[in-house]
Amino acid sequence: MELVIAITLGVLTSTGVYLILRARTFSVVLGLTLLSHGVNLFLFSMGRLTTASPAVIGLVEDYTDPLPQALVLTAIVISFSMTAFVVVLALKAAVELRSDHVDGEDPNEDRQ
Amino acid sequence: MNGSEMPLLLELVIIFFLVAGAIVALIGSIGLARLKDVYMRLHGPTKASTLGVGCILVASLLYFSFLKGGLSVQEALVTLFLFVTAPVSAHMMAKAALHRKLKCSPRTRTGPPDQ
Amino acid sequence: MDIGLLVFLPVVGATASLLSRLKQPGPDHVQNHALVALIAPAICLLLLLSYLPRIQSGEALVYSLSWVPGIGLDLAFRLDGLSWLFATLITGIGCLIIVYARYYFAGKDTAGRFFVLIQLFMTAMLGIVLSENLLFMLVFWELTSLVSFLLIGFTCSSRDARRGARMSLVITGGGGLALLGGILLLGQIVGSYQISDVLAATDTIVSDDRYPLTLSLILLGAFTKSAQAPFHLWLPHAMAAPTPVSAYLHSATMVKAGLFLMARLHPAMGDTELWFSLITITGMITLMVGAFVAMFMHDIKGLLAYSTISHLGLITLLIGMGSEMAMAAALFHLTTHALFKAPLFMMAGIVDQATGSRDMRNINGLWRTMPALMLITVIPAAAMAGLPLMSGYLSKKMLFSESLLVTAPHWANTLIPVWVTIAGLFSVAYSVRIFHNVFFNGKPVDLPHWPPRKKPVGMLVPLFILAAASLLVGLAPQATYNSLIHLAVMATSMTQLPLYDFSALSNARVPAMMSMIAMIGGIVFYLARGPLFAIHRQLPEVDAKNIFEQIMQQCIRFAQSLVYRLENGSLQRYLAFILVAAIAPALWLLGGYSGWQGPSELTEVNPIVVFGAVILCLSAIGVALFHHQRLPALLLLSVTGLFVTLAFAQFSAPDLALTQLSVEVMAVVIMMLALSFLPQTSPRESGAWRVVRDLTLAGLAGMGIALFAYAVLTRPAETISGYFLANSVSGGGGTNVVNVILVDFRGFDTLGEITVLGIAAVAVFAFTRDLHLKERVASAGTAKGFAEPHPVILQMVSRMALPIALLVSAYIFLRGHNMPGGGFIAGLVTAVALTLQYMAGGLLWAQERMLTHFRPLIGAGLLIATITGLGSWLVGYPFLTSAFSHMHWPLIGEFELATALLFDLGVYTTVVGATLLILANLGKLMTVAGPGQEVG
Amino acid sequence: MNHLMIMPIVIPLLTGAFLLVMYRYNIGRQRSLGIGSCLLLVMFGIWAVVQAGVTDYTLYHLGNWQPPFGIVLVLDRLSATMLLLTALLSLFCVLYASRGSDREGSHFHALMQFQLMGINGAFLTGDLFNLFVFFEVLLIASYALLLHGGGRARSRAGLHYVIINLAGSALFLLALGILYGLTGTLNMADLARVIADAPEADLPLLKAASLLLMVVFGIKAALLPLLFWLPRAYSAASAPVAALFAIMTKVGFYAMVRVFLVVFGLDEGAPANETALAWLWPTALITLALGGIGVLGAASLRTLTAYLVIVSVGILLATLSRNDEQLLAASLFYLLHSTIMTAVFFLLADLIGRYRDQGYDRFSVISPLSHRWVLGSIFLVAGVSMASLPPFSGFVSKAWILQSSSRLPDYLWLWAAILVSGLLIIAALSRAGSGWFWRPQERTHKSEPGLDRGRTATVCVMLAISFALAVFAQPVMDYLEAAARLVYQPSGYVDAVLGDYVHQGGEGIE
Amino acid sequence: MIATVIPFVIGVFCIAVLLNLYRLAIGPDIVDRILALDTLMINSIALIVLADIQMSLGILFEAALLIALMGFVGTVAMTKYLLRGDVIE
Amino acid sequence: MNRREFWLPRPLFSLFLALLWLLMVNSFSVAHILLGLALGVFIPFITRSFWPEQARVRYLLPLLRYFLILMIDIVRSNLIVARRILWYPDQLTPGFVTFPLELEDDFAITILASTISLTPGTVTAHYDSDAGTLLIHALHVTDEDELVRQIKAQYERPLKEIFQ
Ligand code: NA
Ligand code: NA
Repeated sequence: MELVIAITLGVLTSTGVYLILRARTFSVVLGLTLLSHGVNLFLFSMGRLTTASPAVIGLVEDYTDPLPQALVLTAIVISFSMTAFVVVLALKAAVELRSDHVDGEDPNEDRQ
Repeated sequence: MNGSEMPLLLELVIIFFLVAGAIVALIGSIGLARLKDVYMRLHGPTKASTLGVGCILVASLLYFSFLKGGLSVQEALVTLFLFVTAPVSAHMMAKAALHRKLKCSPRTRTGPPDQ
Repeated sequence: MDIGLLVFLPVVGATASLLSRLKQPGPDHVQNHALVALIAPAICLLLLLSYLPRIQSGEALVYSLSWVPGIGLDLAFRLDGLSWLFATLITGIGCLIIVYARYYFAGKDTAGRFFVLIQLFMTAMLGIVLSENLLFMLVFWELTSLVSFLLIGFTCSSRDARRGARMSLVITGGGGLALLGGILLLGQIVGSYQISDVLAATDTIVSDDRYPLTLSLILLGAFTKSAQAPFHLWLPHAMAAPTPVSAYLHSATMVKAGLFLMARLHPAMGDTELWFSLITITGMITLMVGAFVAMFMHDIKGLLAYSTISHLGLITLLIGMGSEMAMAAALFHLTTHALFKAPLFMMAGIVDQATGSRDMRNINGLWRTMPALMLITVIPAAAMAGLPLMSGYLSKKMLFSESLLVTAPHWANTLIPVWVTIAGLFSVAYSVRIFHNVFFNGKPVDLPHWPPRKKPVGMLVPLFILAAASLLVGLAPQATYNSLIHLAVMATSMTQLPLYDFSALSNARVPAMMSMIAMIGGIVFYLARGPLFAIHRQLPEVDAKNIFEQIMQQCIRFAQSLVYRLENGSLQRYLAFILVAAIAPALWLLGGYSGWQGPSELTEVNPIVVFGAVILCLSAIGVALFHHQRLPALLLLSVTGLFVTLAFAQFSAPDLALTQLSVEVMAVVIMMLALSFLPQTSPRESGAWRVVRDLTLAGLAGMGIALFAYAVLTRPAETISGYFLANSVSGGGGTNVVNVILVDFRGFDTLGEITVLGIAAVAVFAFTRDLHLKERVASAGTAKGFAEPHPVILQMVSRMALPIALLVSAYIFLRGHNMPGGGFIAGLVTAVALTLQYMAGGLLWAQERMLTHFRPLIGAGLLIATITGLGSWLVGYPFLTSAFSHMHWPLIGEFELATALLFDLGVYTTVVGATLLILANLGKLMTVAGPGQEVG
Repeated sequence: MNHLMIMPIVIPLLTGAFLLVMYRYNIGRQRSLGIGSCLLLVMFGIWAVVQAGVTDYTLYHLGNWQPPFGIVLVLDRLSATMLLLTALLSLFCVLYASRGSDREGSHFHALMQFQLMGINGAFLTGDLFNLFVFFEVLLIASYALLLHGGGRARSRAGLHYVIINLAGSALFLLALGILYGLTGTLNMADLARVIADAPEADLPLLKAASLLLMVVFGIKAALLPLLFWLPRAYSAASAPVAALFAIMTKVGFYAMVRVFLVVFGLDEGAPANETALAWLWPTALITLALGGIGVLGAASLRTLTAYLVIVSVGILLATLSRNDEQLLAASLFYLLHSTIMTAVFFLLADLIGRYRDQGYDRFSVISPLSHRWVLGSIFLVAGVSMASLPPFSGFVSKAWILQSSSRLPDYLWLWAAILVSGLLIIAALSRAGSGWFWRPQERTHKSEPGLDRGRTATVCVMLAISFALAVFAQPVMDYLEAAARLVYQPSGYVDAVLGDYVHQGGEGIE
Repeated sequence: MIATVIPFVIGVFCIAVLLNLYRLAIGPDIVDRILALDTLMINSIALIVLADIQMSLGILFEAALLIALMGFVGTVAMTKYLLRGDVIE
Repeated sequence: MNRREFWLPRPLFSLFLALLWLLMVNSFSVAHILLGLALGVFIPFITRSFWPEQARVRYLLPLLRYFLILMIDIVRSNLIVARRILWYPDQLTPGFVTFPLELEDDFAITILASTISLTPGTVTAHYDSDAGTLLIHALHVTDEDELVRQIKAQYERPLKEIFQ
């Protein structure tokens, strides 16, 4: 099981990293989202993964580690804020710079 | 799981809903996969899946009502919600398909009116 | 303290000058300004003279006040023979320069500035020579560079002046930095920066490993300031400064600072092979270069500048020889040089102002029109040439005789005498030339002002005084030496010395012969100048300033190209750098690591989880593969998000599942909103190499994560979480431990987290406020047909869903403390329900129906959370301490009241406000007929 | 428990939130609230400095939970110094901005307050995850402030800045995950304790986490090769924002000090920070060199200042990597100097740019300049201070750094880099200054605008602080030496923070 | 007995999910994909509920509700986008 | 608008919400009854402006009966469609049908459209408010007029009664 989880985390991260290295803001946003999925799951799994043991007192006998969950929750919210922000910023930049290239200029058009 | 103390009849009913739900939902998804044009495919999931999941929810409702004592209507709420929203989703998707002038399958009797 | 007064008096004077200038601006009050400016230097001079008796008694006055003891920087002053000699020269010549400047700047607006700066400079110079603490001295050292920079650039409209100023600042400033290094090292070696301590630690210094470096750095400072080759280049270009400045800074005083430093440190650092060779060789080269170039200069000031360089080289050479007598000769010549070079510069200034030119090829035969000037100039010119009876004659003879005394190293004992004789020859030649060319040599050619303008007689007074002093020294060398210079020489060797015997000098035959050779040779050389100049013209012309400027330009261009090549504005590259920086060190560190597999046993494979994992991976890979098709990629991303949610649900994290899900949908909606203005596809523009590189980076990053995850997951967990589980109910009043952590144990994190969300929303509001997507207007229509803006059926259902959704969020909100849920998720549910209204009914429609604006909602949420936290102060507990109690009310029964709920209300409010603010403003961007300017 | 300790975080939070509630406040009220808050922060900064001088560690248990379970704030001399510096800097920035730049976009003052909250939180917190949260607060606020006023350059630079920092945040979380996974705790003191006792097999993993953290903080601090976002971002920002950003790179430095010297530095025998510090040394030196080269090649004063920031980062990190108490004290002094001076230069670039007819602060443009003498004098003084010439704070700090480093191996590299970069700064500033203030100017249009006294005075006061820092250097140095001494006693930190928890062998108290 | 049936039911839903993904992958039109995603969401509600029954926890109801709500909103947003080029107008 | 209409715009709906609340929290304690009622009053109050303008349900019981029939229809027709999808998907003859509306109330039309969509075999693809027609896509249709007649009889008429 550990191996499956590790590989999944690796794939999520890899795809995220590959996409943030693309040249268009939209791909980068996609990549950041995937990356944050990978990272959040990674942080989450650092509390070790258990099934059927939510940290709700009285519901079950064994509880999973609640702390990473709280951390990931914070991380999710923060990465949501950041994603929202960066999406709007990308839009603004694309409008103002007339290109959605991450550097604000289309390498195929502008540069002679 | 303390389902062992459950009355057999209830258990059978629950199982019926579970299996029925699974089959209906599967049929919906098969329809999605197999049918010829987008308008036809709309029929499968928007209703069959809704109904299938509805069955599962009813099973859950029964199960937890027994498990916790008292009526667990939360599942009913989800079902209700699904049944209210599914037609709207279908409606919107059909609109989108019409707007994009997607082709109908050749067996279609009457095509969409031009707008 | 009154020694310190000496240093700071000119500052007071400078301030007074500044005030007088402000009070009487304009060109008509130069006389008054000069008078004001004269006061402080004059007092200084008088004070110095009053010290003379005590100095002559061999006393070294030291005054010290602690300033920054941590780095050994003290406000410490020292007045001994050496500093007295220099200080007197500085103040004495300074006074004369001010008198001269009163005429030089007559009728000019810039006079006031000059008087301010010249006094500041005097402070700096006095500071250098009077400092007891070497670090303290450095303060003034840099100040001289700076004031010199300002004075060279005095006539800032001239491009040459600016370039010259910059060049001098860079060279002397750079030298100052080297000196800083050297002095710091010296201080480290000695353990103190006090000169007394340094001078007492000769053996420690010389035997230290760091001695060569220390000496080199200090000498670098001294050489740059004293214009030693190859750093001499700045000095000729400093001649762009007004002539009083040239006379004062660039001949008489500042350039001597390096010599002063060498003399000062000689007892501590001299007397070594290294000292000898570094200084002597530098001095020799400078001496020759200066003398040679001076001969061919046509600019009077240029000639004088190179002659100054040559003389500075000469003095350096003497200091390098290191013997007491050589030092005596050095200081003697240093004094005489100041006395004859300053008046020559003043002469140059007068000629320049009178004729409008400084070119000796044009300026001829001035003796007719300026006889008095000619007469006065005879003396310094003769002194410079080293004619008998003149002060320069004696010092040159001293040099010759000392050069003969050099015995070791063996190359020196013949080379130096020959070398100095040749240099002497050149100096005779240029001295004759400056005098003859200016005042005789036929008729003037094309001068701007002819006949020359009359200059007031008063302008000649300082020249006269200096010339007289120079003459006096030449006539009574022994007395001058005994009373003024001998003390300085003793200070440079820290021993009692016999007096220099000038009578022995006059009897020495070889030096006299060398002197004769130089003199005759020089005159012959001058006579033969025509052909020599012709030859010189054949030589390639080099302008140091241009070279310097070119070097600077090249450096800048190099810097620019390097910076441009690295910082090329490519985000992709920067991100790749970051990834490499994250991966490479880890790879290097963990390359051979074998502990990935921890001690815990592997758990059984769950097929459902594998199924989910496979779909998660496939959808993520799908996003990467199809990212060019943006909308499909977004759909695949939703699948990824959905399965992340399912993973949270599967692994006992219901709160996370709820949060992830709501956030995911909001994020996708936001991306869709943005996508409607972005291109629908991404072009394929990465080359194959780029793709391979990125895949490698991505693969390595993913592999790293996988390995780390595997390593941790296979290790037993030992965490602090037991405490949370144990105290959640008793201490936090809730059974949902995750929620209790969020609102209580780590409520501070949550406060920060909602602040982030709030700021993000406000930021979106702020920077989209004035953004207009004009191009949309064309494509927007009120198309009916299938694509009507607000489908009735959607609208109906959405509106009905709103109250139910609000009820659900109330439910999720209230139960959050004990079961999965909480303010954040409730807030998102509310926000989603309201977003649906925007989508179904339109921005305008929904906005009209919102009860409040969103920004105050965000603010209110933050305030609620913060004030709840502050509430605990009232009962004496720290910020964010929670309180809860189970209440029993009649009829109602038992229920729980917790401050955590109030805190969560803050969270809820912020989330609703922030999410809607973002969405509404994004929506506004897309809306052709949006409501006014502000939404939210 | 002293509640004043939370004020540096709560005051700006309340002010910012209140400004949002009162979103219709006119600019005048916004300004007075913003300035008032900054004044309060200065007062609390002074209180913090005094308090930390009296008590080595002042703790604040948020929520009244015992560390390591709850989040704890730790006030020591180092954090107090940073708080006061931030407060002063922000006061000047807000004052400067209140002369008009705050009108260029919406909610400047609220965002500024949130920014301060984030920075102060990062300085105070004793919890690594909480540090992450405050990093995000300060980052999101800085994104917003960077974009304040709008325009193409800001959008482009902002996009890069944001995306790079998002990648950095992901790395931060990864490192936190590894640390939590291996140690099971988040409190810095507790982490230090556990890491010092970590099993041999885990050590490489922990070190790898420290390297990841180095990258994270390196992005914030602008360490090579993570710094390329900085020049454009800083030179695109509006002047008061860029000036405030002068402290941002220092947050990265501060985090490195805390994390590498305390969290990874407790075990005296084989500290886990060795690897990170070993990597830091050469990269910091190259950063410093690149900064110097950039200073020389800069095309505008703001870009030049941005590279000055990089130079200062290089010096700070190079000194940090030498792992020496005395040197750390010296570099803290340099931190004060460089923060103030880079801020001065960002403001000055704006001030001058406003009075130039064209070209704003670009060197290549020759343009008439009003108030040449006043601005020139200020520029001269500022340049002298920036070039670390006496008698300003830079001289003292550089002398101290050079002195303290000379006891350590390989000091000559540092010396060479510092001295040569100093020379490059002199060359660049003299070029800039002589070009602007000495070039002949012909003013074509009628009247020149009056000199803005508020803006000018702000800059002058900041310069006066630089001067005062030199004149009264000794007490400051004593304070910083004590601060550095505390940093180099991580066990004292751990004992102070964890208290009884340590003695009970890390068992939870109920 | 329920315990033995549940894995089978889950398996059926997994097949359904695979069919949805198949449609999501092949399209051909974006509307098909949206439809597939919508169905996938609905099926995952079932998966969640089934997991809840399997673990007999009864705490995943909100997740089911939220998927229903969010799936709907997501679908509306996407179709709105296809219809109008705008989500909010 | 009188005071009751202002403060309590929809008493029936408020009660419904209160009931829903009690079912959701699964507790009938006094505290929750009070809370449910409070929410039942509060939520309609703050969302009143979002509420559909005209819709007024005249008869509650027929509406409930309508939904019951609908439930059965859904199950029944689901089976039919399942058979078609599974066994002879290639022989389906889909088609679009235009349904002329008699209903005028938007809310009622929405219910009708949803009903049509929920009963398998038909999906409401578009509502043309100008023409007063619904465009229906049927999965398998042999006689369009028959389909229209069926829907009118089965659903539109009851709805008309309920809402008018
Ligand atoms: Na001549
Ligand atoms: Na909660």
